[in-house]
Amino acid sequence: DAEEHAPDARVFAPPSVRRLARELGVDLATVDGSGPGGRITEGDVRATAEGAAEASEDEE
Amino acid sequence: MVVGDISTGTELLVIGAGPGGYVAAIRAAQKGVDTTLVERDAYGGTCLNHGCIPSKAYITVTDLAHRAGHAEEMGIHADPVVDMAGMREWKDGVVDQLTGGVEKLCKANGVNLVEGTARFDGPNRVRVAHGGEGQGSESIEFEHCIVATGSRPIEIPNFSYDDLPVLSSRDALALDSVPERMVVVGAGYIGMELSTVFAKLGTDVTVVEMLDDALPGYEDDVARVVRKRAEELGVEFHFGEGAADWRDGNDGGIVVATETEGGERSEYDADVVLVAVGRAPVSDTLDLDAAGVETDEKGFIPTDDQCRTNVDSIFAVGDVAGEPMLAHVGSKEGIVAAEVVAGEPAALDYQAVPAAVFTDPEIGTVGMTEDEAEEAGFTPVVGQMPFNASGRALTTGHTTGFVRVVADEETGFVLGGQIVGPEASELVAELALAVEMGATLEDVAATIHTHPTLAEATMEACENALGQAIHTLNR
Amino acid sequence: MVVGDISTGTELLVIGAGPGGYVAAIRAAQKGVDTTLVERDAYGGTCLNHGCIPSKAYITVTDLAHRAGHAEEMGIHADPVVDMAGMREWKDGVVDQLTGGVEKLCKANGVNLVEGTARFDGPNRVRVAHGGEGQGSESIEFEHCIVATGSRPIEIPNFSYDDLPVLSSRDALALDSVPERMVVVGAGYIGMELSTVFAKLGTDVTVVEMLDDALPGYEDDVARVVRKRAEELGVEFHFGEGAADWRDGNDGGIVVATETEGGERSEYDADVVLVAVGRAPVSDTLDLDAAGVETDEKGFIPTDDQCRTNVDSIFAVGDVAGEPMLAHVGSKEGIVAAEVVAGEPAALDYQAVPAAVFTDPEIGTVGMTEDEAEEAGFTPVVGQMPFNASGRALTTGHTTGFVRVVADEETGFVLGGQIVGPEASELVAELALAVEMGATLEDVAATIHTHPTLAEATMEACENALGQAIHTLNR
Ligand SMILES: Cc1cc2nc3c(=O)[nH]c(=O)nc-3n(C[C@H](O)[C@H](O)[C@H](O)COP(=O)(O)OP(=O)(O)OC[C@H]3O[C@@H](n4cnc5c(N)ncnc54)[C@H](O)[C@@H]3O)c2cc1C
Ligand SMILES: Cc1cc2nc3c(=O)[nH]c(=O)nc-3n(C[C@H](O)[C@H](O)[C@H](O)COP(=O)(O)OP(=O)(O)OC[C@H]3O[C@@H](n4cnc5c(N)ncnc54)[C@H](O)[C@@H]3O)c2cc1C
Repeated sequence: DAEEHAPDARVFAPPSVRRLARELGVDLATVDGSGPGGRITEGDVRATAEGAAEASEDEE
Repeated sequence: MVVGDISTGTELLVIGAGPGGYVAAIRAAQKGVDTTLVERDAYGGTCLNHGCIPSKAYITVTDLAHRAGHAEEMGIHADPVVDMAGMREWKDGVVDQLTGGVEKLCKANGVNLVEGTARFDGPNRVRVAHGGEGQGSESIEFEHCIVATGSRPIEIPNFSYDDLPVLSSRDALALDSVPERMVVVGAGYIGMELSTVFAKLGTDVTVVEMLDDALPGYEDDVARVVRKRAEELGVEFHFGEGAADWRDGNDGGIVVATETEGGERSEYDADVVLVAVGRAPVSDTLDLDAAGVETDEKGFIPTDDQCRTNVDSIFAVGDVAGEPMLAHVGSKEGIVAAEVVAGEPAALDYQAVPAAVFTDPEIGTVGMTEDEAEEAGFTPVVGQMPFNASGRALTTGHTTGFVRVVADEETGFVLGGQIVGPEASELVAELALAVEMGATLEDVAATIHTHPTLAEATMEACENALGQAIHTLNR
Repeated sequence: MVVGDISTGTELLVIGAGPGGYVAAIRAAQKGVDTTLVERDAYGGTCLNHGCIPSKAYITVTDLAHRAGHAEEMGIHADPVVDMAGMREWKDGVVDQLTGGVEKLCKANGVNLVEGTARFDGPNRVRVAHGGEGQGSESIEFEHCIVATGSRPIEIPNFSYDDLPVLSSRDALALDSVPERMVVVGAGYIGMELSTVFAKLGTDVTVVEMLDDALPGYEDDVARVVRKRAEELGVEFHFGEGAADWRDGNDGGIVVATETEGGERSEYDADVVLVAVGRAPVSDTLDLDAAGVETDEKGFIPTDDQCRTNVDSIFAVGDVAGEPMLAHVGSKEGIVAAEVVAGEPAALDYQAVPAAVFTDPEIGTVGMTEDEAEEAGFTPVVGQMPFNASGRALTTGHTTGFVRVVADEETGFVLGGQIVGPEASELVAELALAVEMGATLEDVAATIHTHPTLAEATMEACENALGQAIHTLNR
């Protein structure tokens, strides 16, 4: 939920992870970071992308 | 169509070869985009020719001479003299090497270079007038265009750069002798850097600034360190005064008059007056209307996070696209725009822009100040390490200033930092990486830092924020 | 029990107040551990009194004077003279300020300070002999002990530091006049730093080194940059020669004889000979047997990743615990040992140790070289940026050297970096953070770097490894 995210809609993720999120069409604001302090990792983004793909497959 | 007119086409046209434009052109060419770069003057733009590079070259020379001449405490006896012509020649050599390098790099990457002044002739076409009368012009059709025409110094009423004693920063960097007395209008970073240069050359420098401290925009305790050192160097400050006008003096020099908000006038004798009150976008000479590109009330071209203007095929990067007007921001925007043109999912998604002021001592900042962090909704925790407790700082003889780091108390994420002191411009790089990576205070504190270095102070500032600094007392 | 003997107890006893010991003591006290620190000589150990700090102070002074005296190209005319006594006095002031600071910081954090020489008297007790005869001694019982007794310069056969013309690094940093001719035995980092200092002071320096290049352990292309510059400064190198012996010369000086492996002798005239061939642990004067602590064949105390010796309650940190013998490694170990004593789950789990050589130019390295990465099973990709293409380097007048970054091709993870050039010691901090954070080439490349700075070269080296550098050609 929104309260869990950092103020000012700031997400904490390295630049390479941010770029991956754009490539995979993942909104970082919806990703739960597993790194220190809730930092978002490459794995978190891929998991979210796969989860979304599975969810849309399920719908079909 | 005039005689000599030719018409060509290009996938990407970049207008302006400053750090915004040439970087965009090179990156686009690297990505396989057929790219043409138009420049009317010199490769490297303001930055290489009249800005960053010449100013830093002068700062190096005057600082070296001044330090060596004031190091008796260290056991050095010297009486250095700076010969302005020699300094200028060296600086010109540095500039030539870099601008030549830019041209070579463009060619090596396959960028088509065109010399001339571009104006829009429609949403997909510019006309490029080649230098000098009768040199003809050419029409270039493009699929995409990146506008990177930069900025020029703002003129203020009654101080025309056409008048000899009235200098822009560019003029000041081209003087062929050291003025005895200089009034500097504006205590922003350009005014402060050049005041320091001339003070170290022996000029009597008087700075007048409308606001109430040097380096507006920087925190008080940061600006104070630089202002105090400038005062030690003999620079005289007058705050709350705006430049009103100037006239010839009786002694062959000039008299610069200032006025407070309340209308109180003061006068200062000088030989030249350097006006450094900000920069305005070069967007008025482009016929942007012909392409349908909109500007804001100041003339800057608004862009989105892909550097796109209101016209889909036209991008704007660098100073012409607005604040922060810094070379490295222009270059970043140039890279993003080029990658977007090449079809990549690039965007301006950086967390923080580092910035440096090359005064004595330097300033380096990145990300949020404590106040900004609070405004953004964080609960900031701050750590600080003064350079006078740093072994490395002591061994360099530069012990003023500090490293401050700002973090989020809950998560420990580093949000920003403010450094004033030796090599601050370099030291800020580590904090910029920390901010971009989402590093925590502990991440930086646990990273081994070489002894003895100034960078240890960054580690100690993080430890201080965690309440466990070794070389400074914890609050 | 001798007269005047007293017996006290402490939770943690730290032996030696160098960067290993004093940092351990402060951190332990911060964590609430009742801590006693014994030092027989001066706070700050070798590093502050006879190592890192005095050498860097001399490097600053001699470099400043030398640069200012050789900057005609930049328009500076000067003839600086360094007065050795003045330089030494300044250096002593810096050292005093720092050692005084260490003492104050220890006290402020609640560390009990004891002056004297400690020897083990059992697995839980030391005897501390107070300085000077008849000053008595005391017995201190401890629960935990951290041994941080450091190292001393190795002596080689026929070169006794007791003989006046034979200098250790410590002696060289305490000279009261500039020797005319100096032979330096050993081209490791200490030998090279001091050779540079004396060459800049005007001494005729001859370096003899058993191996075949300066700075063994550093990559060839890194070492070469420093060796070449040293040669420019007038330093003469003789590789493949070991110091054999010395005798008085006819001219009031000495003659230093060397021998190759094949037995070929050469002789060099000098006034002094500086022996800098490495450092040995100070473990032989501690009665380690009484505590049951084992050493290796060289006398170093082996430890695990919590800095524990073979005896559970006794830790060893810093030079006495073996390579890498660097102040910042000692401090890191001190912090880890202190936290383990305080019951925290600390461990030496760093990825990389940065190291610097403060020659002209400097060297800064961290993590793996290309070869090391390959040996470790990675497929390394390497990126490089020469400083002669860096705008900032050009404006400082220091354009030799480069930044190299080593990464894993598959994942992009930055594994290490080698920097030789201006401010290399500071620049390596960013790469150290990158390695520790598990940053990728893209992460560093995408981080905005301030223009114009030397740190941009790190970004460009990463871009180069990605095949898309802007300011250097990509392979
Ligand atoms: C004294 C001084 C010191 C500075 N120091 C620093 C510093 O240390 N760090 C920093 O980050 N920034 C510094 N700056 C600011 C920096 O110079 C600018 O931010 C930077 O140059 C902006 O780059 P740009 O590519 O947007 O524009 P510019 O560098 O201004 O380049 C624009 C180019 O476009 C060309 N052009 C314009 N119109 C046309 C046209 N119609 N057709 C063809 N060509 C055209 C111009 O000739 C010019 O070459 C300094 C500026 C000054 C004045
Ligand atoms: C010329 C020179 C330059 C150097 N430059 C650098 C550099 O730039 N960067 C770097 O990282 N390293 C440098 N070093 C190495 C650095 O000095 C050492 O790595 C560092 O000092 C090791 O710290 P330590 O705490 O282990 O031991 P030390 O600093 O040697 O301290 C040990 C302390 O223990 C005390 N002691 C010993 N035995 C006893 C006892 N029985 N009882 C009580 N007290 C005792 C000693 O008096 C001493 O104060 C340099 C060394 C030299 C010689």
